[in-house]
Amino acid sequence: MGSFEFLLDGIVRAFELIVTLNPYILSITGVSIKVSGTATLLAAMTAIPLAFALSFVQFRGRHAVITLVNTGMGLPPVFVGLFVFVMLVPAGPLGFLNRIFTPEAMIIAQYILITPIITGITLSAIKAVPEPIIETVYTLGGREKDVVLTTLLEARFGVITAVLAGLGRALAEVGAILIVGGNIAYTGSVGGIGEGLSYTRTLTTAITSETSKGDISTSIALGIILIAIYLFVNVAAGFFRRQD
Amino acid sequence: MGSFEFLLDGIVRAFELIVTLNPYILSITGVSIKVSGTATLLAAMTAIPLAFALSFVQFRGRHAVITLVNTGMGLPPVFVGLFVFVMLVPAGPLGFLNRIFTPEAMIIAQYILITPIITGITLSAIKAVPEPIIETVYTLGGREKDVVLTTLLEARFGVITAVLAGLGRALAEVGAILIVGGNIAYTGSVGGIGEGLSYTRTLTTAITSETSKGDISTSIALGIILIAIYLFVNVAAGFFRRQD
Amino acid sequence: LDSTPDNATEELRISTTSSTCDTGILDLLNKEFENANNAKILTVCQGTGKAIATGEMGAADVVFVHAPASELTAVEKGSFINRTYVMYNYFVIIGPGNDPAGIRATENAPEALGMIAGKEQPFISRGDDSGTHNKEKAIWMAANITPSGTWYQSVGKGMGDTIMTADIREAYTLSDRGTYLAMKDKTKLVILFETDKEYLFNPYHVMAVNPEKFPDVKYDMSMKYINFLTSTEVQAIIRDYGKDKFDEPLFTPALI
Amino acid sequence: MAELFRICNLTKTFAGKDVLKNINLRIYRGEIFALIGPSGTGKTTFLRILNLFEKPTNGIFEFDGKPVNGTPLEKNRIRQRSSLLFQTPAVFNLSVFDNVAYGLKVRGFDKSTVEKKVKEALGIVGLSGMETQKARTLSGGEAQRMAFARAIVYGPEVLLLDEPTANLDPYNVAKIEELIRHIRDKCGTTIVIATHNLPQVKRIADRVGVLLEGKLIEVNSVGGIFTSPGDARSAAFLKGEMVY
Amino acid sequence: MAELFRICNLTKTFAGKDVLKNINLRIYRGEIFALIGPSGTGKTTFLRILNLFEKPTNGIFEFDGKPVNGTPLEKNRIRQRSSLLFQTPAVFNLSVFDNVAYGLKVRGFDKSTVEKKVKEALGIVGLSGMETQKARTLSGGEAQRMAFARAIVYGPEVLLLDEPTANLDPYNVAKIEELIRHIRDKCGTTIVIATHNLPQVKRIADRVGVLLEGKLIEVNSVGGIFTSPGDARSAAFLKGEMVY
Ligand SMILES: Nc1ncnc2c1ncn2[C@@H]1O[C@H](COP(=O)(O)OP(=O)(O)OP(=O)(O)O)[C@@H](O)[C@H]1O
Ligand SMILES: Nc1ncnc2c1ncn2[C@@H]1O[C@H](COP(=O)(O)OP(=O)(O)OP(=O)(O)O)[C@@H](O)[C@H]1O
Ligand SMILES: [Mg+2]
Ligand SMILES: [Mg+2]
Repeated sequence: MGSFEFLLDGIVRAFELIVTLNPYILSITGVSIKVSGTATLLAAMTAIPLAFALSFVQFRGRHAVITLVNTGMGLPPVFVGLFVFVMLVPAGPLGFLNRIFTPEAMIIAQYILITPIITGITLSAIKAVPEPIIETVYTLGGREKDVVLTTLLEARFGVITAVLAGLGRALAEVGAILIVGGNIAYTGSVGGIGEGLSYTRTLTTAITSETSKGDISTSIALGIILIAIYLFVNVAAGFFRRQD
Repeated sequence: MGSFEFLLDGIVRAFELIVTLNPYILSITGVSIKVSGTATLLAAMTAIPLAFALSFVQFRGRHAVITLVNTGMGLPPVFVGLFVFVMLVPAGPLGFLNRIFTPEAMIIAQYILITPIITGITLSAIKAVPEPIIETVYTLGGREKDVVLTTLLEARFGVITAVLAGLGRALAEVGAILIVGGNIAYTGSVGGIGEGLSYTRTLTTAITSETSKGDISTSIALGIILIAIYLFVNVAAGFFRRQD
Repeated sequence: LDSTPDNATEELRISTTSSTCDTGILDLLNKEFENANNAKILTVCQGTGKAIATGEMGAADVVFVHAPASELTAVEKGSFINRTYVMYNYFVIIGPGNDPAGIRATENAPEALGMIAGKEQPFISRGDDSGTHNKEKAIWMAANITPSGTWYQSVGKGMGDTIMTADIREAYTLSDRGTYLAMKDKTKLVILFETDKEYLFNPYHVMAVNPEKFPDVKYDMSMKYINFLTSTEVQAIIRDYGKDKFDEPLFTPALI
Repeated sequence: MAELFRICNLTKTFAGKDVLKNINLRIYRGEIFALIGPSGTGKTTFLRILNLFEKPTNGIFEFDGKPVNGTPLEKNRIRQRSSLLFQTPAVFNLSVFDNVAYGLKVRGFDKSTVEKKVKEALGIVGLSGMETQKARTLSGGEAQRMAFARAIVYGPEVLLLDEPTANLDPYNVAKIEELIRHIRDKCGTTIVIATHNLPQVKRIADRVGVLLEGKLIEVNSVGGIFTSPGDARSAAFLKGEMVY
Repeated sequence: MAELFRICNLTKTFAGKDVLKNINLRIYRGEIFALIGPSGTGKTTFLRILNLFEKPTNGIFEFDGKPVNGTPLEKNRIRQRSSLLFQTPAVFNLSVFDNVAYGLKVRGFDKSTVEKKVKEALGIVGLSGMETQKARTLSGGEAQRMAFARAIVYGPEVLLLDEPTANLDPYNVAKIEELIRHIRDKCGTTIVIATHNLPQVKRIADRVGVLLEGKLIEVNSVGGIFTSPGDARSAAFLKGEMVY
């Protein structure tokens, strides 16, 4: 098979899989969205307050913490996966939770990976808000919560970028969730695409396993579905971001 | 082996590998830095001008291009790896370049992955620069290049964040380079740590192969080295970013 | 750092599976080959399916894998020539020491898997179309069972990862002997069934990428490599490999 | 009259430069105190200290009989009672209405009260009908008047005005001056105004302080200072001569 | 006298609101033309059109005998010859020296010339010795004077001044006015000034245009307008009465 044919074949395959509403594909897509969506939500709920705290609360070692957070943007997924793995395995300190190879374990791993990313980008968005805006909030009698709300409003383009970058990273991520989630699909999926249902298999981990099977067309099809989902999110976000 | 022991063992192992200047580790670290550093440099050289063009040049479909670029932040590494793979294999359209399973192929894959990330974050940093600053450049007789330089100066915190996020992503990335680079080390190193030299093996791909061998301590040691490198870069960048 | 050793004359790209890499045998053999032929070997370790696909696209010179059916299809397509039998070993069924499905007592592999299915004990399938996975599917077929239910989980991963998963899940799985032995001290799982020579046979073949399809491949060097693997000396190395470390060899040479 | 601000031996240093030197001043409840002096003399810095945006380097600063320490809670408590109109007002990226409503919303006024008060305030400053315009598109003078409305709308006890009419035409200047007197007369508001407009000082102030190179060289009644200034350099400044 | 700007039937609409209506005006080389009128009347918009920051919605606008089309090249060509001092000057995040040097550097002056001219300009506006201070820490009036120095330092042929003395004390106002006349007298610079300071108009302008609600209701010599205004509403405005 010529090389271009893989791509063409992948595109055709993607359409096929989508229009036929293939239940196996739907289920791994569902797991992808559920895991990455939840991880992004939790990460944003941690990262945005953290970025505000690091921007506005003065304390010793603040710059050191910021440097650490920024360094977190470079956490290798496989490393994070391993870390969560050794925590969650039955022999590990959190083994009693019995959460290894579950969607929850994947959410934890992605949460660790993307929280620093969202924090780092949000930090730089907050930094770009002019000081006089913040002083105006204070002189009008606003408290910290009003500073936060107004800064969010002024920096919203950057904050949305941060969250979208986190979501993109989570959706595309494979190294960590492969280790902690185990890429598990139930029944009938032995034969490949078309049967069975995902438990911890996502679009990315499925791409990895299809690739190692040498089934490049299916991998490309899955990749196209993944990109289409993220494109959809970005188009939606585009409407929010543009109106100013 | 208890779970915490993996971590402790990993930390001890990391120190051991570093202080003994293990040549195998040095060589895979070298490949990591060379590949990700080059990819980040090239990506920054594309992304920053692109972000400026998208910010200042008015054309039809500008918002659509911005949405596409942002969507690129969610490109799945394995997908990008496959794409570059089918392009570069001898059967592929660029096969004549004879670059599959080389560091160059890895640079290309990472370049594709991180260019949208750097562009997206830079875009939002540029957007935060007040319009009057730009108008002042123009009224003082500045041209487009002066607008770019002054905007860079005003948005430097955000632009540095963008480049660092790209570098972090590249250093941590494994899915794409595993496929196009092949995780090759010259003979002698296959059996384990301590011998041989890397050709296309990076810290992350080595982590992956050590993990699949079940050698979690060594994986963690390699992860620690990787994070240490990126921490060093962030500390250095911190000095630039802070001075204002 | 100069990553290319000095007097390397020619490079040979081998696309192979994780079991030859992870057991360390390939490393040993390649070193011998390099010393004897003043060559540089680049080894790409991946799933069997991908390893064959890599060769089919001309990205390797020689392919060393263990999936006879896929190999033959590729040879028929004209992607490879000179497919040569190098070595073999046997698959083993591993699982928790207390053997809740009671497969120790069974006669053959289909019967063993049948017990697992009957008791709905957790079974982890590689699900990656590898040689091992294809073998597993063949055994299910022979047992006339289509495995289904949440006890049967497919992970789409390499052998090492699959063993780790089965270990944590306290599940059964099918493994090649070499990888299991290499990981023996990292898992609680034990060999529960290995007596079936018919169904658990695991042959490794090497084959050269067809130079008529890809003129740039190092066909001469590939042939040297194939001849090297089948030479008496190398076959002897294969025969002895693992004895010191695991008290038993990992592979049996095909020719001696 | 009761003392509202009491400043003793106050000094403020920026980057090694003494911007305010040994200031002693009392400001009384319900008075209009004008602060005059050449550009760069420290007027803005002084007002910022009164609104707790700068911490005195040295000296005593009491508000309403209590020494000010600058804890966040205390800052908010004092700012709830006062309002600083910045020399260059910062405008929130909101409508004119929402900008003016800000201080009311922060104080938890109900919707209909907010609406009523904002409409009234906009009417007073001559911006009726511009409620829905984006505040960032206002002209210089319109923005200044909007900021004035925003500062007075919730009826602060202390009004700190930094050049409140710098960008206004004579008619609007007169209107704002009338408004300032009216606020003081009706509500007993204490007003401190920094201005370069000497006729304005004559028209609205009760007492005047002359700042020169960071020193308060004269504090006098408005009648006194224009007829018989107590300091030769004050006299020169009032005549528009060079005083430094 | 030679015509420099020729404006015929010019209209400018923002968001459906006619901000400038059917303006007809010629401005001659070497004259000082003052633009007066209430806040929000369109003065700033008019100056921004002259410096090509806004495109007229309708009408003809000629500069130096040629119709202006607004291509980027033409914009730069015209702006190279002129300079707009914004009502609220934007300050680059640079030292005072580098802010003032900006237009010189853009024009490629050599280092020693830049140094000489910047020192001279800072001296004229009374900011000698503040070269190394960060411009963002300047006081309101200092920033305005720095922006003035920045606008005149490279000797533009046309100087467009938007409330250039709004934040200055009487002494500095007088100095800047003297400077404006001096520049015109010595260099023949054409100066258009928007100001609310009517005595200032009397002191420095040659001709005056009165803008009222976007209409140019009167254009007259400075002598004429203050002694016998040609329009009843001009007369009312000059007396500080309500005119709309
Ligand atoms: N984008 C916009 N949308 C709606 N109205 C606008 C926009 N931009 C400007 N305006 C309006 O245009 C009018 C003229 O503004 P301009 O800044 O030219 O006034 P000005 O004469 O300079 O006033 P001032 O003396 O207060 O500076 C104002 O009423 C302003 O609100
Ligand atoms: N961070 C700083 N570093 C150095 N100098 C500073 C800093 N902040 C303020 N200054 C200086 O302090 C002096 C007083 O500034 P301030 O803004 O109080 O003056 P002002 O009287 O309000 O002047 P204006 O009438 O021009 O607004 C100015 O000379 C200014 O340059
Ligand atoms: Mg001031
Ligand atoms: Mg204006």
